[in-house]
Amino acid sequence: MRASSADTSAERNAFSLGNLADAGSYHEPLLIDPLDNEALMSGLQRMILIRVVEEKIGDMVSQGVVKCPCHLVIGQEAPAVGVAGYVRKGDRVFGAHRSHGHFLALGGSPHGLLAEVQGKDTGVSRGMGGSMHLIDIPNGLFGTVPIVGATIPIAVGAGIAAKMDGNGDMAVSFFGDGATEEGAFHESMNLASTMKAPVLFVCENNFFSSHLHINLRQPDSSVCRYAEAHRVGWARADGNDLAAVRTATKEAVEAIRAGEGPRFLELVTYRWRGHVGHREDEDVGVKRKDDLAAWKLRDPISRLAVSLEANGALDRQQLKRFWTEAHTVVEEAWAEASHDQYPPAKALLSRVYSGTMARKR
Amino acid sequence: MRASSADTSAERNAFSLGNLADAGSYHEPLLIDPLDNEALMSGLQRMILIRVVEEKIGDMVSQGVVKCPCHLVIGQEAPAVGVAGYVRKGDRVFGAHRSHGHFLALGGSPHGLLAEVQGKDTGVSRGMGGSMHLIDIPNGLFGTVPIVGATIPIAVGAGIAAKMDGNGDMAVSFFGDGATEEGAFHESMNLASTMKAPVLFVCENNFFSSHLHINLRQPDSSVCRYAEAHRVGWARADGNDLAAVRTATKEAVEAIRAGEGPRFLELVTYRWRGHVGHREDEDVGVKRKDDLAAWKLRDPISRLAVSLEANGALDRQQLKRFWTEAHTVVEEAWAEASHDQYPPAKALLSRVYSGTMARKR
Amino acid sequence: MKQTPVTTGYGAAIRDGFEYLLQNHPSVFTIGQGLWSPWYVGNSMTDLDSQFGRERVIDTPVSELGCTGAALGAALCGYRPIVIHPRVDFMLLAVDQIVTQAAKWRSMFGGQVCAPITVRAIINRGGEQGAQHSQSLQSWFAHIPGLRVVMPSTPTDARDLLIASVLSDDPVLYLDDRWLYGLEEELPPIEERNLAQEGPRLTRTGQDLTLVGCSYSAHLCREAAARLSANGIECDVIDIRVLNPLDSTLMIKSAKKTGRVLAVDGDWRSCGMAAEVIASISEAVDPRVMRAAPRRVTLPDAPAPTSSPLERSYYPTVDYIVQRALALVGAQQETFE
Amino acid sequence: MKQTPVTTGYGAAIRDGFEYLLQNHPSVFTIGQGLWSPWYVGNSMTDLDSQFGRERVIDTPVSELGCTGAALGAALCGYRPIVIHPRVDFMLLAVDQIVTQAAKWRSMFGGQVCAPITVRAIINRGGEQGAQHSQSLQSWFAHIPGLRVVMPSTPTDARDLLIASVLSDDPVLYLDDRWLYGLEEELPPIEERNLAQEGPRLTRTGQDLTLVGCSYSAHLCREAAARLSANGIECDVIDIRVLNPLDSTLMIKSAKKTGRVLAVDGDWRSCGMAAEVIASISEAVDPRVMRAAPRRVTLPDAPAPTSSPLERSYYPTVDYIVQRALALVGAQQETFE
Ligand SMILES: Cc1ncc(C[n+]2csc(CCOP(=O)(O)OP(=O)(O)O)c2C)c(N)n1
Ligand SMILES: Cc1ncc(C[n+]2csc(CCOP(=O)(O)OP(=O)(O)O)c2C)c(N)n1
Ligand SMILES: [Mg+2]
Ligand SMILES: [Mg+2]
Repeated sequence: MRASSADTSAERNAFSLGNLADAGSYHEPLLIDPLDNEALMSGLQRMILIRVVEEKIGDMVSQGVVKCPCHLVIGQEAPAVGVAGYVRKGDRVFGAHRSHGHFLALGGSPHGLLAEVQGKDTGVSRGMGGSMHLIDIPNGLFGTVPIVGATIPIAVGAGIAAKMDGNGDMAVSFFGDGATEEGAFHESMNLASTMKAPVLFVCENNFFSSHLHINLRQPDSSVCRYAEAHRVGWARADGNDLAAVRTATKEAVEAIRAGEGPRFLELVTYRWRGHVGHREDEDVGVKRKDDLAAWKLRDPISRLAVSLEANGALDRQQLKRFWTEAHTVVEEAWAEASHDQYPPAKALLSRVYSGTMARKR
Repeated sequence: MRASSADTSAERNAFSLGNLADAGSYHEPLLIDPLDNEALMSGLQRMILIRVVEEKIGDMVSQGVVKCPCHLVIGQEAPAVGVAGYVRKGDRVFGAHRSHGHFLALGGSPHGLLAEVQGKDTGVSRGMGGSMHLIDIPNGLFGTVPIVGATIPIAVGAGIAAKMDGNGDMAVSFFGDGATEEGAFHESMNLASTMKAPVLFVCENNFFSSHLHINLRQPDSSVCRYAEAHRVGWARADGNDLAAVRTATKEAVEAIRAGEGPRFLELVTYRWRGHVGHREDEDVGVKRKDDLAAWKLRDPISRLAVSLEANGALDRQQLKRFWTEAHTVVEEAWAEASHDQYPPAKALLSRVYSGTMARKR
Repeated sequence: MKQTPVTTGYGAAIRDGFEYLLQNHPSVFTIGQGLWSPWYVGNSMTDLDSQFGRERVIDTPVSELGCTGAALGAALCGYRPIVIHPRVDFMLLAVDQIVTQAAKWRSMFGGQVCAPITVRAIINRGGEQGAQHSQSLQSWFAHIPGLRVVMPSTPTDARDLLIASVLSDDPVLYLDDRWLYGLEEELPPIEERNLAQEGPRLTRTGQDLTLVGCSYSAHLCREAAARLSANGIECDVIDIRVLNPLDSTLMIKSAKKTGRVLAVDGDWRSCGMAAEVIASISEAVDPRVMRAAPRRVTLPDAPAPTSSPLERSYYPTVDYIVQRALALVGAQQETFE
Repeated sequence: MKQTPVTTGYGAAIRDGFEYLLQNHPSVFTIGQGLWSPWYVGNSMTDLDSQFGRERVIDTPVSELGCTGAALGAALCGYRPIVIHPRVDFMLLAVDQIVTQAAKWRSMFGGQVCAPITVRAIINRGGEQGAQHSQSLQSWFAHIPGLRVVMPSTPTDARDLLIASVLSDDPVLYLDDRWLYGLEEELPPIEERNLAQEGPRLTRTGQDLTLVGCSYSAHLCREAAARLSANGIECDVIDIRVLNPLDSTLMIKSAKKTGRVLAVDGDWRSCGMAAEVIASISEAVDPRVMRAAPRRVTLPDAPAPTSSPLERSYYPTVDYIVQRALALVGAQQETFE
């Protein structure tokens, strides 16, 4: 049983992103199972809502009205929506710094989000969290926080809890490619794998951690190799293809609910805005600019819309209505949130401990 | 490029320990290249020295003379000695809590170690470290500490330093299978891999972390799969076979010095004593007791001696002399250390900062 | 027929607390390193795994950060996990989950979630273990809003404050010290207490000097007070018990009475618990009432040594406290240069 | 012809320090997140990568623990690395390497090695970032023997103390605060200083009150002192600069003179730097000399909020310090219940 890496070099290819990483590929219409039409239609609507909310927030950031740091998810709407389609009551979902999409995909209220980014008492975190700390227990969102990797072990614990509950529920952990560089990620994968915890790990690989491309941070661009190492069943899919995301999620979730332990999804995607804030080009060099133009042709929304139209499930008018409706919802929610109150002064100290006030200074 | 773990299931076998994990295997004589006879003879001598030192320490622990926690390496002498054979001046080696063997294999003085475990000023760490904190800069041992995993990133930094120095030197990181569960291990592997740092990672997989078998802590028993994930070239060998350890080390070190970046060795072995202290059976259950009896037949020392005898390189007399000499050296060193002084009272405060005294209380 | 009282040691009392919790509260489980070992955490959890099953008494990989985070996750889902770190030093790898996550989730999400996680870490020092196996660092955690910090100094408290910690809806750091495991006492029946109502306790009264400490230092203070009493010096002794949030009422009251304070702590000095005691008192007591400047007894400014002679001089002792107390009581004549 | 003085901002002064170090000391390199980004660490490291090469200005994966450990490893091998954490909060993942490793290796190995690593972390609070992006925690690190802790409050100090930190043979935590980046001053020529000789500095003198603070709080103290002076109250202002090991000589001397102390700190209160200031002074000053009980101004006992109205009330301000100082100076008549 002496062995070495020379013996395994062949299948290292399975861990390359191949043309999934090629901005010029994947522009043709999606492969759609007509049985999935209904779900895809509502997914399309949800993605449009996310896009419109994000654009609104981006505008408000650029105008200086929203001041908390916002990490926009424009261009990456499909993973959240695709996975949310298989989240049921009793499941617990966790996100990170770029989680507006996760919140909305699970059914979160645009008003709650727009109030939160304004720091209003009516926000989903009662104005105590801002963009980076969202929660929505009724819809299964158990928390998103901006310490990279921090919610991954927390999600594993939620999985352990689900297993103890014994209802077939699962935990879902959304994170980025950057998070796979945190030790917490690996400790979590090993723990979930060893304990067979019902956890769906979803890595949205958008190639970037802030300004740095994955090729400058890791020796290979697909992160599924970590799942393989931790013996967590994995699948990789085009993260801009809602149908593909749904298929991969469905298989993974079925295995998880059947008690097979955790599963890992790598969804390859791309963000259109800068790491933080509203601008497109805040971060980096020319290469990214070229890529971005090509990735825009891989827009998860328009590609799905075109495919559904080709399919006969959608017509132009309807699509237009989706956009108009989203705009109306968002503008109304924004207006309402703008008039809401800030948290009362006592909120600072009354929310620290259960049942008691913390000390002033 | 949609892909999933189903595609890679075949080569998961490469990451099984197979009969290397079978206590009943590997009792036959070693395969020895006669060209390696000389090195193996001196390796044998070094392993005997380690064994005798460890037995002495074990006795002194059992008598209550040595009080600091000692993690004995009896049964696991080959990895340290095999790897040390390829360490040259300029290389930097780091160990962990079970590092008496690393210290002695690199040429450390038995007196220095025996004085240190007694807390004497003449100890290798001047009586400030005890068994778990050893250092021997002249011989290339840059530090061993008992926080599991802690020296792994430190060794990567030493590798980065060696690369900057540009002399073809390397860093060596010794750690156990338990340490691969620490996030620090994974962060270090990724960093070394990305930066192509000249680091030899040596995992002595003895199946146990304290009382817990690897099968209760990880989903698979061979840890090379982590090296594969981090794209670090790896090899696995019988860690109780000095010849095999040497071969694997030689290949790895050549690649490292050639500028190919880090390498990873998994050396499969077994400890004979409890996790800490002198007893054999302090930890665990029946299974381990049975295994231990079988593993004793895979004794790295006697198996090598038998093989070298068969080879004609060693005769009974010489072997006996090795043991006697080791005993003499160790007894003399012990006696000397016993008469040495403890550190002066001021050592507590004078060694905290460079050039200044710390405050009393 | 007279019954001889049954006494229980500190470690066994902790085990009683675990047993009570696991028996009476299905939401409780415990996770950490060494829980399936006969010796890892002393006698404080012996055989809990066979008694309650390995699904509720979970031994783990060597992954402090991951396991602490997992406990927090379960806590957010209605469980009351106790995560075990056999040494404070190992727990430091999990600081993010304790300090930046658990302590903040409630406030950060507007009070909509609670994280009833108990982190139990053991102070396990001495025995020539050295710098990386001897830290206590209660001062660090007592610095963090949102994290309750509990340090029992008696077997009864060890049991009852463990139970109160686990039943608290807030994250709690519970620190026990192996040097206290030798203490024995007769335990009263278990009573579930509200941790928010627990705080420092006056365990002895006197007019001459206020001794304040927590955990093993509280024990040392009690011993020192007994010795000082034999010398005609009577002390108030305050066992802090709950370090954060700190209720300083009792120590302020005592300082006003005695005019003299000696704060003893087994942690380092700078920005330490002893500094907090002195600052809290100094802020609140009219200086004219003080009969002497308050003083601290802490570790010296050095990592823990291994060598036994150095180790003996490193940790505060009853002797040393008595000596410092005597100096303090004679200190009206002390000259300040 | 009169020259207009050239002033340099705090961030640019830090960059000057880096430039000086990288230019004059081949053993210096820097590693951390954001070093190849135009904006990640403000203007404090702009273009260093193109100036000195990406082998010496290393951007990294998101691996705080691993990268800090790597810097320590290089430090043990003769280099003088500066590891960058763009926020204190992220650095907490690396606490083991800073506190249990770097701070202890020298003593633990009998003084045979030194670990000249500088950990630079940035306090980057406000802006509605909230609880996990706003911690400063200097009190934690000032608690650790073996770790020097430096917090410059002026551009000159930002540059020169960075240089002194990196040239020190001991591990140093260097904390700069983005709120100071707006400060500008004319910089004197660079002089390499011995960090062991640096300590608190009296930046203003007065008879009525001692104000003590570090970093941004020292700046607030200076501003408050100017305002108080306009009200006829003259303050000693002490900028702590080096928090650990702390030399309390100056603050003790000042307290003896003024009899009144206000300790201001941008960290939490309990076991915090302000507690240390008060404890150090209270221990050393005859209480009869004090004209009032010393007081602290710190953060309230809560994680940082996001919402702007709450954020405004969360951080100490010049106004608040002035108000507390006025109360303190009038405090001879204050009644202690
Ligand atoms: C522990 C920690 N380190 C660093 C950061 C700074 N940071 C915030 S987001 C981010 C990028 C993470 O990249 P990725 O996980 O791929 O998510 P993405 O932004 O691409 O969605 C970084 C480095 C942080 N918030 N927390
Ligand atoms: C961070 C940390 N966690 C836990 C421990 C307790 N501990 C000491 S040695 C050890 C076992 C490590 O196992 P392994 O790495 O396989 O080394 P081995 O003892 O088998 O040589 C453990 C868990 C520690 N010292 N440090
Ligand atoms: Mg990313
Ligand atoms: Mg092992």
